Amino acid sequence: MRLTPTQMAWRAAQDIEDGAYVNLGIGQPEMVARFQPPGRQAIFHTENGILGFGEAPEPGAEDWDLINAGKKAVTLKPGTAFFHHADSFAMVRGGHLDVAILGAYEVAENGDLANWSTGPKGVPAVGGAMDLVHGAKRVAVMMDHVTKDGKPKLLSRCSLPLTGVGCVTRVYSSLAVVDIEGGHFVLREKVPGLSFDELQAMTGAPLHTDGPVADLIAPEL
Amino acid sequence: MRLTPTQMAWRAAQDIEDGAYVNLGIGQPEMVARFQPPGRQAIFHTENGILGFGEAPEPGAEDWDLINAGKKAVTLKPGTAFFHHADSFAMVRGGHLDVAILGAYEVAENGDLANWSTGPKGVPAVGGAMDLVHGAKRVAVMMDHVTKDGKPKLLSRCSLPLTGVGCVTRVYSSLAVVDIEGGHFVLREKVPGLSFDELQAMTGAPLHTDGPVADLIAPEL
Amino acid sequence: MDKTLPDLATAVAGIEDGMSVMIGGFGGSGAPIELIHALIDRFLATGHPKNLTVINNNAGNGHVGLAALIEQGLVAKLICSFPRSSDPVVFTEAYKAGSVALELVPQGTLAERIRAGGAGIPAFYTPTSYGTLLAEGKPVEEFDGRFYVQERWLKADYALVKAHRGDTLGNLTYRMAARNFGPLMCMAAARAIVQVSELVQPGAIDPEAVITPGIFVQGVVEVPDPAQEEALNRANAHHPEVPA
Amino acid sequence: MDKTLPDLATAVAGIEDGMSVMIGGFGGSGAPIELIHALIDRFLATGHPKNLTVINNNAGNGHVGLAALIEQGLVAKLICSFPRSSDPVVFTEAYKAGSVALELVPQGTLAERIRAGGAGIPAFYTPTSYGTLLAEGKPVEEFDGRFYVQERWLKADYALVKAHRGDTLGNLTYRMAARNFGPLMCMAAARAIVQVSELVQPGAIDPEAVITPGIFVQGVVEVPDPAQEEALNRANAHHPEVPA
Repeated sequence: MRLTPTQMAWRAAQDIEDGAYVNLGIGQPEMVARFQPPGRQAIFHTENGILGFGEAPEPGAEDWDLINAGKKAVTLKPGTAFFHHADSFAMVRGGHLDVAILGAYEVAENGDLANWSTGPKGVPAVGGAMDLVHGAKRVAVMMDHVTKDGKPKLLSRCSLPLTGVGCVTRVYSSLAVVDIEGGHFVLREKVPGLSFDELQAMTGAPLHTDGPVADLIAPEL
Repeated sequence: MRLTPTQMAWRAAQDIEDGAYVNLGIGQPEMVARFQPPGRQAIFHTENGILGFGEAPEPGAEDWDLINAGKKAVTLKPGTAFFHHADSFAMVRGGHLDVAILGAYEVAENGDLANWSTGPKGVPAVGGAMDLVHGAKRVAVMMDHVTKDGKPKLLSRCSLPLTGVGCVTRVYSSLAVVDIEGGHFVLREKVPGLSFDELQAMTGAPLHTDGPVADLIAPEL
Repeated sequence: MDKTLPDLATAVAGIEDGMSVMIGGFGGSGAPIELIHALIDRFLATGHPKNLTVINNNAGNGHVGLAALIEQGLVAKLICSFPRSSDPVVFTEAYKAGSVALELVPQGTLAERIRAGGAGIPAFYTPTSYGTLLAEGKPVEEFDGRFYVQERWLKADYALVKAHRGDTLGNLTYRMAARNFGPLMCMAAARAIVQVSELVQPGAIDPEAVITPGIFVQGVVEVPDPAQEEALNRANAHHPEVPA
Repeated sequence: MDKTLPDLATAVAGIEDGMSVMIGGFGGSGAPIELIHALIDRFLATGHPKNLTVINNNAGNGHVGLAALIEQGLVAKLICSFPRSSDPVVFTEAYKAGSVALELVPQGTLAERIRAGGAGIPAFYTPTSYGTLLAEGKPVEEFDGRFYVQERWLKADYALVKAHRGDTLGNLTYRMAARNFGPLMCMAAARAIVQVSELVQPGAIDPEAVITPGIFVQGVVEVPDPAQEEALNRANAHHPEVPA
């Protein structure tokens, strides 16, 4: 009754249009690439200078000059292009990407995102996240609806250091699909069997609706 | 007893070191490339995206995709590279050129240069001159010492709209080689037979010396 | 995901009155003559588009390409660095008559402003033009003891660009110094329309050799054996042709 | 005009205490392992250079390359975007012990600051990091109704870069995604020293395929069959080698 990360990735993939230019955050969002609906083909961008790369190679066939932002080996496809980092982030910052799908620690109802720092202890690392949230035409988050100890990750305001201000427009969570519109969470889909009130109790800010809430159903994957 | 433009170009070429990256302004300065001293080879840059190009092709052999900033046909040489305009001016503005040799209407003793506009009438055109004067490590001017009607072109202050402030360090004129140091014209060479006072009379600001003034002698060309 | 356009008329069909249009090329090299002429033909047939703001390094030469675009009356304003050429009569007369406005921009600043538009950089500082008429009215700031002028990004509704090879995804290569402003204009325009001398399938261009990745391109139209502006001018060509 | 350097020791000989050194690579791809190891060898033999400020996207992995440079004590400060890796122990311990300072920069801002350093742009505005901790203390300005952070150029005394083919004039090509920061760092360093897998004569590289024109390169040293950081780490390599 909650989506696995793989199922969240499947759900996020359903919203990607044919021909879209897409950046997938390192980690779980990378799985989105596996679930492109039939007849649609997105073109994937990675910060380290590849557009239009293919899936992971067979183990043992890796070329370590051909990796993605998560330092995992990828492959060439017809139409791949290489470029340097300034051109790569010109694509990002210049608004040329259609979609970025990122992981998150917290998302707020005003669209703020926190996904780079859990606070002053530990080694901070930001990578390309702060660029992506201000560049892609649509910035979506894919994450569990609550933390491992059950605390909401959708909040009225983020408590952790921000990655970007007012940048997220849709969250694919393990329990729901939530849009961010006009400073509010708007519930679009929820897993069947979970009531609105139960979902609200696991959400740190009011859930609004402005139409029917669909069932969030993903195939077994 | 005055140098022709070709001889001025020859003189300017004597100061270009082996391996220097050089941009030559359109028009008369382009001739500098013909007179590289034996054993030295400069690498020429043109604003429109070529480094290391060669001389003009035979008439009839022009390729109009292979032109210099003056829209004249050039040729390839081993080691030529092509690039776009932003990279080309990164070379200029970023201080990667060793020398730029430009034409001028006026040069002032404070190093100011006027070479793009003769005033409000006519069509203004600036091209790459304003970038070159703030980019190249050494900005030199090659010009007649006086205007066609005998007025000085080396002045205490420019009267025409400026191309750049305090940017010129050496002038190769038809009568002299003049350095600009500490806000003064310092005479290095003058054509033989012309006295210091005669030269001073054709110069719009005091000529200083800080050592012997050599004879400016160019071969017949 | 096929960005191929069927013909030149379709390629320029979306350009509307008052739009800004970047046009590639430095002098004649890289000038997308066939796209420009298709735009003129549309204007002569329909009266549109007009009042265009055109961004190009120059202002045209002779009576073809950009010069013809001005001569036929489509252009209200030109942003360029060097409005002189071997035969600049069309622009010169339009400018003196006040029918075309001119924004003169140093060449490197023009290139960097266009790149900034494509790269999401709204403003940057450059030493270029400091202390000159062309810096008037612009913010000046001191960095490390030297003065710099603040310049703004430059974007456009359309770019018309000439490339050499292009695949159906919009990956492009250029030919020699015809590269010039093309890659930058593709980045900075909402819709970059590119005429390519050879249209190929994805995979035909070495991924290392791609100069403009397809993400910057919205439409590709094949124009084999494109005209060279310089050659047209040496033949005293006009567009549209002058009746004999 | 031949920029060829005879060996790795000569290539890194000019780097002095306290200098800033840009090091190419994104993770292991493009990491100039041999140049870095030559620098370590020099330090172990002479005690110099030390107190380096290193600019790289990451902070090393395992005990080779950049991680070894930190582990052996040459680095006083690191400017990077992502100091994590599959085996980040060397940097993590040095950072927690306070022996290495960290300036964390968003990756696109890091790339653009380096490009700006190479292109003579002392400052630019970016939306990246607006409203975050990483924008603290930086000027903010509004353009067209949106807020942007002012970022400064980044230059260095040296760049150590790995390329694929290079000619004796310094014209370079790269191999796939190993290109990453290399072309930018060559622009931004006073002296860019490049290890190439294959050194060729001028003319051997297609002028259209040159990614870094030689004007940005001061020295080239041939290192055939260069090590891949990822492969070294999978073999648990250390530099210098740990006595058995």
